[in-house]
Order: sequence, then C-alpha cells, then structure tokens
Amino acid sequence: MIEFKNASKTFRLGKREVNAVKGVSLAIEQGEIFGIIGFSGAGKSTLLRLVNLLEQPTSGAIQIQGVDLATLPKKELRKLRRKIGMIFQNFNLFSSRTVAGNVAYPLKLAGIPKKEINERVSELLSFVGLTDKANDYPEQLSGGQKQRVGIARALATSPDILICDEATSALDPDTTSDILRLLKKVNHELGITVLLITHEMHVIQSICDRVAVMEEGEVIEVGSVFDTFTNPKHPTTKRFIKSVENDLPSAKLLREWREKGGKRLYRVTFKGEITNAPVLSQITQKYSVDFNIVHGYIRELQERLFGNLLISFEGNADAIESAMIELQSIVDVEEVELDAG
Amino acid sequence: MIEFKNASKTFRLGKREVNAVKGVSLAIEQGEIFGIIGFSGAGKSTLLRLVNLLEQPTSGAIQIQGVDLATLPKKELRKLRRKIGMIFQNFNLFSSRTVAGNVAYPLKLAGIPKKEINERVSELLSFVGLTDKANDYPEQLSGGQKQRVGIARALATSPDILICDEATSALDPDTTSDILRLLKKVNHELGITVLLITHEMHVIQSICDRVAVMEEGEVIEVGSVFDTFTNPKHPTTKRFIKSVENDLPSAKLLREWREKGGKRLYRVTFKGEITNAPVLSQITQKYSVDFNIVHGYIRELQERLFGNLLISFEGNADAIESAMIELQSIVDVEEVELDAG
Amino acid sequence: SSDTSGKGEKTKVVKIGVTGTDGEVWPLIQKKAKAEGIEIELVEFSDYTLPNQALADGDIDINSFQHIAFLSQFNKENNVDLLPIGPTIIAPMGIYSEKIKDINEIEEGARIAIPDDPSNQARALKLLESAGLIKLSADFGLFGDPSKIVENPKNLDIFPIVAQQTPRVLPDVTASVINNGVAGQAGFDPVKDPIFLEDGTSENAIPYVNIFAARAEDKDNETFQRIVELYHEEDVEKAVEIDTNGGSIVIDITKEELLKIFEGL
Amino acid sequence: MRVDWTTFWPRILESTGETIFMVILTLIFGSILGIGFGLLLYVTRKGNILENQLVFQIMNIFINIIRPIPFIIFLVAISPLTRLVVGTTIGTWAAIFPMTIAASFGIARIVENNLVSIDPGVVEAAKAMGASPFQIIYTVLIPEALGPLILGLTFVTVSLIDFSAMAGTVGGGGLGHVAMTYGYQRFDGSVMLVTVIILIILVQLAQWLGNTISRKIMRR
Amino acid sequence: MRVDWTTFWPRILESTGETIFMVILTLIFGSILGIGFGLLLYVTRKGNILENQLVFQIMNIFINIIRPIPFIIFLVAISPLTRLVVGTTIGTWAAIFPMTIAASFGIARIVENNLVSIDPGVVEAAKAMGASPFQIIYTVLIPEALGPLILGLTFVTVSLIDFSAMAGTVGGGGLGHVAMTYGYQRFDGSVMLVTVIILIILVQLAQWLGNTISRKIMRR
Ligand SMILES: Nc1ncnc2c1ncn2[C@@H]1O[C@H](COP(=O)(O)OP(=O)(O)OP(=O)(O)O)[C@@H](O)[C@H]1O
Ligand SMILES: Nc1ncnc2c1ncn2[C@@H]1O[C@H](COP(=O)(O)OP(=O)(O)OP(=O)(O)O)[C@@H](O)[C@H]1O
Ligand SMILES: [Mg+2]
Ligand SMILES: [Mg+2]
Repeated sequence: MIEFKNASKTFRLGKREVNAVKGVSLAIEQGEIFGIIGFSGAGKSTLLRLVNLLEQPTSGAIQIQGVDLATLPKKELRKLRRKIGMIFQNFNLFSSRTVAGNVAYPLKLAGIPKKEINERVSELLSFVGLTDKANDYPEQLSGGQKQRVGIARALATSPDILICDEATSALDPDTTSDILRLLKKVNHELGITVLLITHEMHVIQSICDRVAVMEEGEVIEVGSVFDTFTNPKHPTTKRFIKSVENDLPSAKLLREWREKGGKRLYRVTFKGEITNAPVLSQITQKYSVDFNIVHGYIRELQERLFGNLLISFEGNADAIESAMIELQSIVDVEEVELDAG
Repeated sequence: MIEFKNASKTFRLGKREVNAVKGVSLAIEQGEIFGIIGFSGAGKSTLLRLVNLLEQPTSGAIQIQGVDLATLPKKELRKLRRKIGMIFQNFNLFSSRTVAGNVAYPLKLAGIPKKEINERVSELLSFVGLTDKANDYPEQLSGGQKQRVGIARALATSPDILICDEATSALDPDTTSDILRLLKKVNHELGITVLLITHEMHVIQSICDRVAVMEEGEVIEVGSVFDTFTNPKHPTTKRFIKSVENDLPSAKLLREWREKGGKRLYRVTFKGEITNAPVLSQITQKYSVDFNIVHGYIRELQERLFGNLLISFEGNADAIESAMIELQSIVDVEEVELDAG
Repeated sequence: SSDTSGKGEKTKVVKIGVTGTDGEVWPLIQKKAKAEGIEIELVEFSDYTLPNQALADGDIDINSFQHIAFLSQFNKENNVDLLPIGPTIIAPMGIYSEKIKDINEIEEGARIAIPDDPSNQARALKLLESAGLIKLSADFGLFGDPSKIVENPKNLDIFPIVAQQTPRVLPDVTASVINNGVAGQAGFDPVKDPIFLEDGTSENAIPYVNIFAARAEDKDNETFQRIVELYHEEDVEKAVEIDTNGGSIVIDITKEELLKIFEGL
Repeated sequence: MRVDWTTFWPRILESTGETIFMVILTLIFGSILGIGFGLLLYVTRKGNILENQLVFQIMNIFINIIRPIPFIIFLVAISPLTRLVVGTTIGTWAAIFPMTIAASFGIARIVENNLVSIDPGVVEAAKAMGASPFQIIYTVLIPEALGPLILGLTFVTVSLIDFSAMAGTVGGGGLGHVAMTYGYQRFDGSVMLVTVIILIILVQLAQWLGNTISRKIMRR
Repeated sequence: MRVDWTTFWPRILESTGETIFMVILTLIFGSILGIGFGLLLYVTRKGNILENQLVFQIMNIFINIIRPIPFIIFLVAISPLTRLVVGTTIGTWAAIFPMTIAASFGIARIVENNLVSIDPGVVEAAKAMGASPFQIIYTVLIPEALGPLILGLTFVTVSLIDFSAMAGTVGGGGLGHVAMTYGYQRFDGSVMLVTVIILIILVQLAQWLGNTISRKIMRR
C-alpha cells in the first residue's frame, strides 16, 4: 500500500515559490490500478516522483507498506526502489546504451545472470515490438519507440509497484491498447500496484480501478472510475469528463436543429443493469410516441454499462409528457436547452 | 499547397538501412487541416520533417506552392522556413532561454521590434496559460507546460503552414480542446495550412479535414475524416478506428449477455441526415418489436452525425425478421456473433 | 662511481650531470674515457638547480655545467658540501649590437638586454659597469640585480631576459650582453663581433670559471681526476672551440687554485 | 643571496599586476580567437550546420600543429610575426601575442568539446525557424553551451596563470618569472612561497568566479 | 656547431620513444587519478548524488592549489615524495611521477566539466531503479559522458606532449628536451624543425585517434 500523508512539495525559484504538491493525503491499495488526471502543471508528475523519493517532500510523509521512506537507510531505499518500476514522462533513456542495453540495465543492477538477462530482454522487446531495434540507440528511434523502450525497461524486473507518467502518450491507439492489456494482465496475475498519470480518459476508463483528480497541487476528487465518470462532483472533473465525452453536438448542429423547428431534446442517462432492459422502446410504444436518438453513447466503464443519450421525442405533446414521467421513474431524464451549446 | 512527390527517406545505420518513408505522394491543399495517423515508428515524424527539409529526402521531391525545396538557394529556404511553424514531438526548447525567451526567439529572428515582441509574447503566453511562468526555464516546467511553450513558439510568427508533431500529447483534455479551438480559429481566420500528427483520434475527429494513415513508411489510406472514420478501407485503418471507437463491449460483458440467454444482437450504422429521423422508433413500432440499445454511440464527425449502435430486438421472430428487412433498406444492419469479442 | 664487477681493470661507471649544451664535446670525452675503462653515463638536465641537488643526493657522481660562483651560492643556500674538482672553460661575455659599432654610440635611454639568470645577470651588469655605462653599489656581490645600480647617467633601460633570447632580440634593442658561449652557438664570432668584451683573465671574470663539481668526499677520486684531465687534452679543447665558435676557452688552473678561489667567494 | 623584502614588495605587487594584466588580455584575445576557431571546427564537422570537410580538416590539423610545439620554440618561430604585430619581441605585449595565439588553440578545442554535447534538437529547432548558420551560432550554440564553456574558460585561465611564467622568457615579467628567477634560481624559499601563494589566490578567485557564473547560467 | 645528423638520428629516435613512453604512462596514471578526482568533484557538487560541501570544497581548493604552481617549482616541492615513490628524483620515471600528479588535476577539471553537461534525467532514472552512487558513476556518468570525455583526454594528451618537454628538467629526456637543448639553446634550426615535426606527427596521431573513438561513441 502506498500512502501519502499530508505530503507537500515546494520548489524554490530564487525568491518565488512553486507549490507543486499541497498537502496530499491519499492511500493507494495494494494491487490497485490507480489513475491520476488533472490539468497540465497540476502537480501530477511531482506527486509520482515523491513515491520513490526522487523528490523529497517538503513536508508530510510517504509510506509504502507502512514504512516511511524518509526514515529508510540509503541501502534499504535502494532495495525498495528496485521493486518500483518507473516510466518517465520524457523517457530518460540512456543515450550511451542500445535499446537492449537500456532494458537490460535494471536487470544488471539486480545482479541477474547474463543469460537470463538476454532472454528477458528479448522477451520484453518482442512484447513492445522492438525486436528489430534491439541494437539501435535511442536517438535513432521515433518518439513512440522511445516510450516503448521506457515501458520495457520499467517492466524488466517485474516490480511490485509500477509508476507510469503518461506512459502511452506517444503511442498510437493500437499499441496503447496492447500496453494497457499488458498492464492489466500483470496487475491481475502478479498483483502489481499501478499508479498512472494520463491525459487520455479512455486509458483511465479501460484499466483504472480508481482515479484522483488534481488541481493546483491538491487532490480535488478521488473515487472509483465508474462513479467519477458517471457522476463527477467537482466542476473541474466535470469539465474534464465533458471534454472527452463530448455529450452535446456542436453549437452549429444544434442551431441547425433548432432552425429546422426541431422538437424538444431530452438527455437520458442510465447505468448498470437497466441498460439491458428495452425500457425506452417499451415506454414509447406504450404511449405511441416516436423517438430519435440524436447524439450520445452507451459504453462500458469498469465492466458496467453506462449510457448518456440525447433524444428527441415526436408525437402528441401529452403523450410525450406522460412517457417522460414514466421514464423519469426508471432513468435520469432532463430537458436540454437548445441554445445551451 | 504542400506536395510530396514520390518522396522517400532512408536512414543508414552502419550496414543496415531503415526505410522510414517510402515513396509517398500526397498533396495537402492550402488552408486544410490535414491529419496523419499511424503506428509508432510508421514514419510520420520523418515525413513531417521532410516538409521544411529538416530531413533531406533520399529520393523524390517536396514542393511548396509549386516550388521544389531542394532547388531553393539557402537564403530562400530560410525565408520559407520562417513561414512554417513547427511543434516538435520532444519540444526542443532552448534550455538557455526562459519561457518568454523561447517564444520570442522566432520573432527576434524575424527582426520584429522589441516592443512588439513583448506584446506578442505576453499575448501568446496568456493564451497557453503560462503568463506566470514567463521567466522560468524549461527544466522547471511540467511536460505539458513545455509542450505549450513549444506551441506558443510555433505560432509566434503567425506562419502560413503549421506542422504539429503530436502537439497535444502531453496536455490534459481541457487544454487540448483550447489548443484545438485555437488551431481551428487560425486555420479559419488566417487560412493557415495545418499538418498534424496525433495518436488521439478525437483530435482528428474534431479538427481535421482530411487524414492520411501511414504504415511502414507508406501512406496506405487518405481521405476525408468522415469517410475514413465511417468507412475505413485498409485493415490497419480499421484496427485503428476500432481501437478508439471501441464498438463492442468487452468479451466479459458479451459472455454474460450470452449466458443470460441474450437475444440476437445487430449492429446498426448510419450517417448524415438519416440520423435525424426517428427510423428505429417508427419501424419497431410498426412491427411491434421491442429493442434495446446495448452499446454504441451517435457522434459528430466533421459537423455530420454518425451512428454505430449495437441493438438487441425482442419480440416475435418473424416480426423481427421483417423489421430488419425494412431497416436494412434505410441503414446498414449486420448481425453480430456473440462470441466475436 | 660504481665498479661494474669489483676492483681492478674492470670498467668504472661514472654518472655525469650536464646540461646538454656541449654538443660534440661529451661524445668525444666518452670515447676517450672508454678506452681507459671508464664508462661515462651522461644525465642531461635542462635546468641549473637540479644537477647540484642530484649530485648532493648521490643520484649522480659529478656534474659539469656551472661556474664557481654558482656552486658557492648553491652550497650556502642549501647547506651542502659540493666542491670544484677541476676547471673546464670560461666564456667571456660581450656586448653585441646590430645598430651601433662602438660602445660610445649608446644613446640616452637606450635599451640593453641582459641575461636574467642571477649569476649571468650580475656578471652582465658588472660588464656594463666596466664599460663605463653604469655604476653599481658597493654591496653588489655575485648576484646583484638591476636594483643595485646607483648611477645610470644615460638612463639605460636594462632588460633582463632568458640568456638564449639575448642574441634573438638584437633587432629590438640597442645592444645585448651575451655570454660568448651562447653567442658562438648563435653564429657570432665571439672574438670579432662584440663591441665590448669582458677580459677573461680579470678579477671580475674569475668567479665565472666553469668547473667539474663533486661531493666533498670525492674530491680526490682518481677516476674523476682522470676525466678532468681528459677534458684538457688537445682534441677536446679543439672540439670546444669549434662547438662555441671560439666563444669558450678551455681554462687550465690547478685544483688547488680553484679551491682557493672557491673559498674566497 | 636573499632578497630584501622591504624593497622587494613593490616588485611583487608589480609582478602580480603584470600577471593579471597578461592573463586577462590573453584570455580576452585568446577567447575571441579560440571561440571563433572552436565554432568553426564544430560547425564544419561532419553532419553539422556548415559541414565542410576541407575547412574542418585544415583547422583540425592547423590547431594540432601549433599546440604541441614547446612554447619557447613557438615563441621564437613566430617572433617575426610578433614583431610585425606588436612592434617588438620583448616586453609584456610581446609575451601576450604568442600566448594569445597558443591559448586560442587550446580554447578552440575546449569550445569544440563543449559544443559537441549540445542537444542537436535545439539546433534543429532554430534551423526550422529559419535561423541562418550565423544566427544559430550566436543565438543557440553559444548560449546553450555557455555554462560548461565558462568552466572550460576557467580551466584555461588557470592554465594561463601557470603559463604566464613563460612570459619571463621575453622579459614580460609576471609573478611566475619572479618565482623562477628570484625564488627558484636564487634558492630563496620565501620568494617562492610568497609568489606561489599569490598565484594560488589568483587561481582560487578565477575558479570561484568561473564556478559561480557557470552555476548561475546552468541553474544547477 | 650544428649537430651531426648521422650520429644524431638515434638520439632523436630514442627521445621520441621517451616522449611516447612518458606521455602514455602519464596519461594512464593521470587519467586514473584525474577521472577519480573529477568524479569526486562532480558527485559531491551541490545537488548531486553524493552532495558533500566539505569534500567538494577541499577537492576544489586542493586542485586549484596544485594547478597554478609553476611546474618546476612543483617538481622541487614534491621531490621528497618522488624519491619515496620512484626511488630517485632524476630520470624518466622521476619525471613521470610529478607529471602524473600535475596532469591528474587538469584531467579532474576536464572530467568534471564534461559530467556537468549530462542530462540529469538519466541519473534520475538510474536512481529510480535503485542504483547505488557507485553504480551510477560507472554505469551512467562515465558511459554517458564518454564521447566528450575522450575528446577531453585527447586535449590533455596533446598538452602532455608539449608538457613532456619539461621532463628534461630532471634528466627525463624526451623530444621536447632535445628541441630545447639542441635546438633552442644551440640555435640549431634543423633540430628544432625535426623535433617539432615529430611532435606534430605524434599529436596528429593522438588527435585522430581521439576524434575517431569519440565519434564512434557519440555516433555523430
Ligand atoms: N535518425 C535516425 N536514424 C535511424 N533511424 C531513424 C532515425 N529517425 C527515425 N528513424 C527510424 O525511422 C522510422 C520512422 O521514424 P519516425 O520518427 O518517423 O516514426 P513516427 O511515425 O513518428 O513514430 P512515433 O509515432 O513513435 O513518433 C523508425 O523506425 C525509426 O526507428
Ligand atoms: N524542478 C522544478 N523547479 C521548479 N518548478 C517546478 C519543477 N518541476 C515542476 N515544477 C512546477 O511544479 C508544478 C507541477 O509540475 P508537474 O510536473 O508535477 O505537473 P504535471 O501535473 O505533471 O503537469 P503535466 O501534465 O504538464 O506533465 C508546475 O507548475 C511546474 O512548473
Ligand atoms: Mg507531468
Ligand atoms: Mg514521431
């Protein structure tokens, strides 16, 4: 378990101070995949760097399995660090080592025999799809290739904790899925705790258990991914999720819709089991109302379905009214202002 | 207009050759926002670096407004480069200059008076939200902050062409939208041609006019964003789009669905005007069939709507059959194998 | 010295510290000594302090590079007991010029280059005094420097410089005081070219007789004496003359005389 | 014979002044020349902005011809040039000229050495913005390498302080010369000690200055 | 009188051998010491892996005390140590010892200087992987700085070839000594020319080797 106890980090720039992390208290459970999101500059990377004491907290403490890192003798700290894999935002590859040499590095530190190292390295490289680049040097790689070397290197020693600072930002969607699948697999099979920063909400959605939202050095919201995405509380979280979910069509489309004398629009949101029942279809048939889904999605979040649809209903106004009342008793319905975009 | 004429770029690594770009012919229209996607290492960055001759093509030519760059005298080439803004994948900020100094650099090169430079710089910094970091140095910035400096620097001279190599990969969704909105604005108002690489499909969806897909140095598909996303042709493109669109729920959910004796599932896809008609609702009412949308989305692509829904129909088998036939005459319908996940 | 194999007719090895400026002279002496069963091993230094130190420390057996005055100074400052065991040469100093033909043509404010190592510097100043150009203080001694000039009627600009540079800077000065050994090697005729020449046999010049030096306990070593004698044979004298273009003269005074002068300093 | 310290102090002060004067001037002229040569070496290197094998090889060989020549021989060899430029071959200025030439070649190597470790990405960025090779040199290469460059120049300065002892050869004076002629050659330990201490103080000052400036520039 | 070339050639060859011998040995010992000192200076610097103001300041000052002392005075000052270590204070070995000490301090600065430009990110990565300071030094710092470091050592080698002329002071021989005593002091231009040409050839070889190796390591 990783626990931040009122941890703060302040950078001093001449006379100015930058409070990168402000009194964060957070507990990450063993075997959890924990996501951190937040605006650029919110302090996410700094928070992560506190975990293995790459950055000393200005105040507060960080505990791993109940051990306060700051109290550890240097040797113990190094031992502990070997069990923490880290993928850096800017890769930090050794320019003097080949791709294979970079991946082998932590294994060498761990004193693993050469033969085993070679096997493990080629296994990892084949996984990240860089077998043919094994003998190339970092500056000869594309951005995503560098990132994959960083990933392979962090995974090399099969760490207990994996810290990923935007580990898939330079990867195409397909490679990203591969990596995420792997992360999920190691998490599942080996119980690795994963702490990751990402700006890609679908990464959070597809592998995280819980997510924390940071703003100006503070954690402003923590919760399960499902709760946070279906029911964000803090305005920043809402803005964040909105910006990916994109649950309204563009202002232009809405305007066109209104100009064509468009009917009233309702937002219908629902989650979990209810998604599996033909509720809409049944109620509308009952009241002989036609409906049209204009925009929206039904998608999976942490293996549960979650829907957010923009629907227009057509037919007798009273019938629509009644249908809405019945619908409201089962799912969330709210009318949408057409000029809200 | 930017035109690649059978352009190739080969890197020589000792005896080995890496064909990063292979005979690419491509024309990017003036004032277009053109996206490039592809696997990591596909040659996207290299292709972009050919545009301003940061990389000399091994064969073939690159023309801008009909002028072959390779034939330009050095001085002319430099002049031309000043009209091409470039955002680098790894930022390439000047570590010896402050944030403001980095943004001011291209303006200084252009010989703009100091006062104007200061105004322009603070305008740009305020736009990218880094006013308070003006006097900091790159190594004191977070990843996203660095990227924003790179963006501000590329936009400083109001170039005619903007080349963005994963310009928003390190940015949170909210900041990304801001940047994209700006790109769209400058594209619209000043007619800037934008050439961008991204791994974020929503970036392509929200601002690009056309998109090219690269694989192993070749362009394997080019087309309007709407066509490419709604009707991908090349298997790679399909995989790519699938990986973001995520148009099937997870295998686990599908299995649960099947175990519960789930009914047959159909994928219904439709685009454009038809989305605005309550087709599903009308046809199902006509045949007294219930339906339930299990998974999917209706979203906007280049200001047109596009739907992809996974629907289960309940009721009399014959009725369903008839409904399907009528539906098929209007939209695309195909049955989904439950164990396809 | 060390015998390579006990006593008798076997070869004796003598390590001689030199400063390497004596060209063909040493190979000749080596050859001659070898014929008599003396193996001379030359240790070349390019510095004037270390050969004495090495001698005192026993790293070499005798050395030959200095004049009496220098050795006396070294003994006093370093509290060691090195002695002259035989003379070699004396190289009178001369005043040379490219610009004037006669010492009297030296004008007000003229620049004169002199060697900058302590003993040559003092000697050059004394030469200038004897040429009537300056006057030195009574306590000038063997190692005085330009600060001891008490009268400088022509306001001469006396410019100390590395000895080997004195001939090289002639175009930039009115005159240079040049050690004749150096002048000869630089291609001058040390007899005809100087516009003023030191009297090699004068009181003033005697402390500048070059010598072989040895540790006090070796002052009567026969092998060493034999080497001194070899130095004074005719063919060696000839070689010295050729080597320095006549600038250096092999000097013949007895060991006893030498010691007397040495003690008098 | 020991020096008389009551009259010798002014001499020491004067020599200190001469040393500082020579070192500073040599450093200034040597840096100008050396940075120029070093940049030339770097930019004409294979794959760099003004790649030119001919110029590079000529420079490379030329620098390597001058550097190994024992200074005093070099001094003699270029004395006609010294006379042409300075008007004389003796005195402080006559020492500064060959020292400058010699120092500039050392500086050239150090500059080249520091430029080599600049991230090629920033040079590329400047290129993409249409900077001319000249602009790249003075707006990118020099500022980016400045921190380590100052350490390099500090290194040279310290060498120069040692090196300036050679100035005595041509009557240039300086502390090193005093240490040699009044201390070493006259066996006067007190002169050696005093001059060496002053030299060490000068060097500590130079190093402290260099460290401070470079740390300020590098911000670490 | 000019030297007799028929008998002088062996002398030249022997001196060339002495010079190569001295430079190589000095370089080896000096590099070992110098790299050690340089690393110590770097890692104990403010903010670095073994930050230790005391050690850093002592090293820093110590190096600056030794470097500016005129070599010949330094030579005399450490001659008791030389005798202790080498057994004598004259000859080639007696020259190599003080040269090694002097060179190592120069190398220390050059090493420090090159380490300073390493990207702190890679040091951090190694730290995060649990590398000990010692492991960081030899698996990260040295390999990452190796390219420029080799250029730096080449620089020192060239200086040493020049410097080895000083070996003559203690009877160590070498080409520089021959150039000085037979060329400079005896005004024999042909000796100067020949020795200087050989010195230059040696230096070109050293520089070529250094450039080639460092280019190979840096891949540019
Ligand atoms: N300087 C170089 N030397 C050798 N090979 C190179 C060099 N630069 C790129 N390559 C190779 O060329 C290929 C294409 O690289 P490029 O950077 O264009 O890929 P990319 O499509 O931008 O990938 P990414 O999305 O990961 O950034 C890669 O296989 C890469 O290893
Ligand atoms: N070494 C440093 N010195 C000074 N300020 C720093 C330093 N490192 C980070 N900061 C500042 O601390 C704040 C938090 O930075 P951090 O890198 O943690 O942000 P982040 O949330 O990771 O952002 P991003 O998403 O852009 O990577 C930023 O304002 C940044 O400018
Ligand atoms: Mg970050
Ligand atoms: Mg790329």
